[in-house]
Amino acid sequence: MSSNKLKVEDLSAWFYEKQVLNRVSLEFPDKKVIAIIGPSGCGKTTFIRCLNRMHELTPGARVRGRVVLDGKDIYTEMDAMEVRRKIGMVFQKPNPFPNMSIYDNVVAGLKLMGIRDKALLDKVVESKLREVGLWDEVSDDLRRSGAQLSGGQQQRLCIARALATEPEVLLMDEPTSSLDPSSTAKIESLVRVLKNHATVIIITHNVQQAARVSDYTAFLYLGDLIEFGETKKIFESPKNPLTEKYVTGRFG
Amino acid sequence: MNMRRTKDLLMKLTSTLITLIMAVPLLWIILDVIIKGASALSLDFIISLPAPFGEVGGGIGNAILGTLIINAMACVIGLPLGIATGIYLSEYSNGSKISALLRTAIDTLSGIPSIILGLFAFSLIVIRVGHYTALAAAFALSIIMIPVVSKATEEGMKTVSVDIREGAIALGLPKWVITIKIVLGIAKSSVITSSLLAFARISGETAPLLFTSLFSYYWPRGLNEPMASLQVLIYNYAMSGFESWVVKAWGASLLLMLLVLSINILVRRFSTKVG
Amino acid sequence: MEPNMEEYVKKINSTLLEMTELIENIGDYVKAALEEKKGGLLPLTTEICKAAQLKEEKVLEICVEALIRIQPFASDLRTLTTSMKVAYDISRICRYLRNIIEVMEEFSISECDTDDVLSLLKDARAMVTSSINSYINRDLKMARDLIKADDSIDQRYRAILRKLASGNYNGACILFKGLTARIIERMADHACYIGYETNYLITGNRVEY
Amino acid sequence: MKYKSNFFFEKIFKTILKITSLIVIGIFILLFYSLVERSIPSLFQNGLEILFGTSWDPNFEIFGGAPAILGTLFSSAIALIFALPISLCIAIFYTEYGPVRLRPFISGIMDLLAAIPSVIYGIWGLWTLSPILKINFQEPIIASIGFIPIFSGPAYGLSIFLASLILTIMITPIISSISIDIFSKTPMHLREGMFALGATKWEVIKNVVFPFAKRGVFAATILGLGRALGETMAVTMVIGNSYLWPFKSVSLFASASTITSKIASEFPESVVNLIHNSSLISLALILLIISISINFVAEIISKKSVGG
Repeated sequence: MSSNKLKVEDLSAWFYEKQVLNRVSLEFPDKKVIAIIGPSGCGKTTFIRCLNRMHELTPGARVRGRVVLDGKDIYTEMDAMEVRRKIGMVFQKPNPFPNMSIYDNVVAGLKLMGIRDKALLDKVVESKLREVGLWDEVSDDLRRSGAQLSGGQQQRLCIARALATEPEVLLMDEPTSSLDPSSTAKIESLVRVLKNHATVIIITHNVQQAARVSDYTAFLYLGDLIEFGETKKIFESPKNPLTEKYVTGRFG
Repeated sequence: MNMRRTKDLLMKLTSTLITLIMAVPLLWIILDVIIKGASALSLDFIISLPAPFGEVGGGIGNAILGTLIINAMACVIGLPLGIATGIYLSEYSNGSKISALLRTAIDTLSGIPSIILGLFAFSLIVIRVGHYTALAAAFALSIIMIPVVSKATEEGMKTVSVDIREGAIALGLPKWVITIKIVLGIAKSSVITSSLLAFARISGETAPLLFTSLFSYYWPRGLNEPMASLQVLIYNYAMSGFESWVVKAWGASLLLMLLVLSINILVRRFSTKVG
Repeated sequence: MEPNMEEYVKKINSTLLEMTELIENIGDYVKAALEEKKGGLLPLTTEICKAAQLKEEKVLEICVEALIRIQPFASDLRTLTTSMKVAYDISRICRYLRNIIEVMEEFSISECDTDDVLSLLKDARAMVTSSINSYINRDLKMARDLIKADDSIDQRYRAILRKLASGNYNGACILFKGLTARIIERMADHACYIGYETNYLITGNRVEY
Repeated sequence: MKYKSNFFFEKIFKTILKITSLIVIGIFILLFYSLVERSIPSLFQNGLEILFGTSWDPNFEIFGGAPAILGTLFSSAIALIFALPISLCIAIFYTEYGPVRLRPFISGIMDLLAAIPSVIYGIWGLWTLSPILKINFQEPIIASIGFIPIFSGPAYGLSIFLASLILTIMITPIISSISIDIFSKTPMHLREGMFALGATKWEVIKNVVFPFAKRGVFAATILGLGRALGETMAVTMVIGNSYLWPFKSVSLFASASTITSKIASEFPESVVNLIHNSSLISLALILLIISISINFVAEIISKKSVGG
């Protein structure tokens, strides 16, 4: 299928001797939002960290299997820096760089790539901040430290930062878990817009959120992919009794 | 992309190389002291007095004993003061003027070069009693111990959680009992660790002894008199330039190093097990 | 108190059972009316149907509240959506039964033979009862049997119509029996819909019909 | 009854703590008082000579402290210039590039280097390192680029160069252990944020770890500087204790003096001459003022850069 942006084949992952992912195979369609759900400790975070090779930064981490982005294996045919530039990531806790201004936070990725053209950077800052709906709130002083923003603004700044390098896939690890409801709503509506540019893979511990924002949903349990399918189907009539139990909140 | 990877690789190589290089002096010093010191070692060396100048043989027994006596006296003065001020700062300070002044005193004392503490002990004690004395040396060394022990005690006690304290208060115990039995009991390991490290530290300190206990070629006969010590012996003998004395200085260095490093290694193992 | 799906389901089911009792009652009245060919039951049956409609609204209310509080998914979600439909179907069945009384009031039926509609009614009522049982007890087999039973009702309904068309009946009787049989056939359809809901509730898939 | 006795013990306990605190404060104040008191004769006689004078001769009662003061500042500064980058490299290797299983060895090496008594550094520098460096390092350099004044001969084995080298080895473990501590505390979520943008390890260090750690590393550097300024035994044993540097020879390979080496080597004999003795104590007072004011300035700087 040519419309599949990212293919995961037989992916297993370990921390030292403990296996946390067990032969997961999955194909992510292009320009859709895919939610990853599952109880805590099910390997959600490890799974998406394998998709941009962040997993290997953790001591004791090991991966087997293939992750293929547009036909290229990210482990054997690409280098980690390139992978991470093409597959952006937004974290659970907003993490703007406190030593950088709002402006510098947005262009941090571009500066790493050696882009110094002021006019271009200015343009990117404005367009990305507008995209995440932050421009009107911060444009009066872009030299402020990113750490001075509110939690929801910080997270949107981090999304703008991830978008600045025009990633083809955006990974989001519970991006709203530390935010209040109105910030959460803003991020959710942003996610729905983002899929116009990129494939968005979002982990959430909140099944309602998965139902709200995603087109497809994958359910992981104890390192196994239990079920993957259209969000509507997963939440209306899941095939697997485990998925059923999880989405109806009957998990021990 | 290439430039970036090259820079990264370069930093990796540089940092690896420099770290490896820093292992060289340690191994060199340790091996050097062991090789040169071992030839001087013998039972006689450890238990007998230095031979009169020009004669062969003799040992450093009085210096070993002297170091232990001076250290013991320093502990007698320094540990109670260090622990008590640590307790005071952690539990009873309440932001009073005394505690602010005490904190300044302890912070400043910890940064004062040890030779200045020797001069202080000289001015305060040696000048007044009119002769060099081991008491002055112990006093100078105890000032080195106080900040080390005090800070560790305070920090150890501060880590005791409010829950535990409130639990003890809820039992109706008076504050001094809570402080000594419960809070200090929990902070015990950091107090012991810091005391041992302070002991190791003063065992190696030489500058404060130079003008206080000075040196002696005889066995200690009392505390209020000049006394030999390993540290000063190493300095005197090494600087003398006489080959037989330099060999003895290496022997003394080996003993001193064994004492100091074994305490340090012991404390490291002990504290990593606790952590 | 923590919103609890089991509690909501219990409330919904007991309301549905109350509705079932109402249509059992109204069914009995209709049966007696057909047997004895007597009239005058319209006000009573109208009251019963009003009561059934109130119960339907109560089921809707419970479901809406559960939707808001639980935001349910999967079988929980299906339970609520099907309950709303089942409540509607039962209330609809109640109105069909009342329609029969209405039709009886309209025509003079003392001369009419009511045996075949009575037997059709009996079977349709049995279907209704078992459809509700299949729903409440989550009985997939019972639900699937219903769908077969509906086919036979349809055939018998058509047989009655053919008989009416060919036989020698007076106009009032033809109209009365035709309309009544039609109403009963519709009633059976709704019992069948309840069966479909049961099927969807349990399997998650809709039956094509 | 019980309540009363508890109250009584509480009072006693508190009083004991207060008395010990006052004793320590007393010692602290007395320290300054007696140093100042013992310096006064020298300050009266020598005036500013003790700061700026370039020669020192007890027989003629000339007590100029400049070469010793400069020796202290210069040797410490050189040690710092080398020790800081070395320490950063070690901390980088420890926290970023090096394998995790090497960590206990690295921190062990640093702890032991820090624990070795300075008099042992001294004897090693004096009898082992000095002859080797003299033949294999100083003499070849003097032979090749000796025309440059700071590398000119003759090669004294005991020199300000050797003192700086030993000080570098002595303060590196101090700065590196603290740097390791601070580097390790860099929040994981910030590091990962930078990695996720496609940064190399070095770029993460440069953009996230350094900015996060700079204040702590600065404090560690000041601590190391304080240690270097006050270091006595190792320096005294390897610096040669002469007034050659910097006014008679600017060569790094010339023997020199520091405040501490001056005091350690001359103090016992100075007891017979009040002014000589007092001059040495004035030098100690100057050292004390230097080290306290460095700490003071450091504190101001690190407080100013809060949030920066």
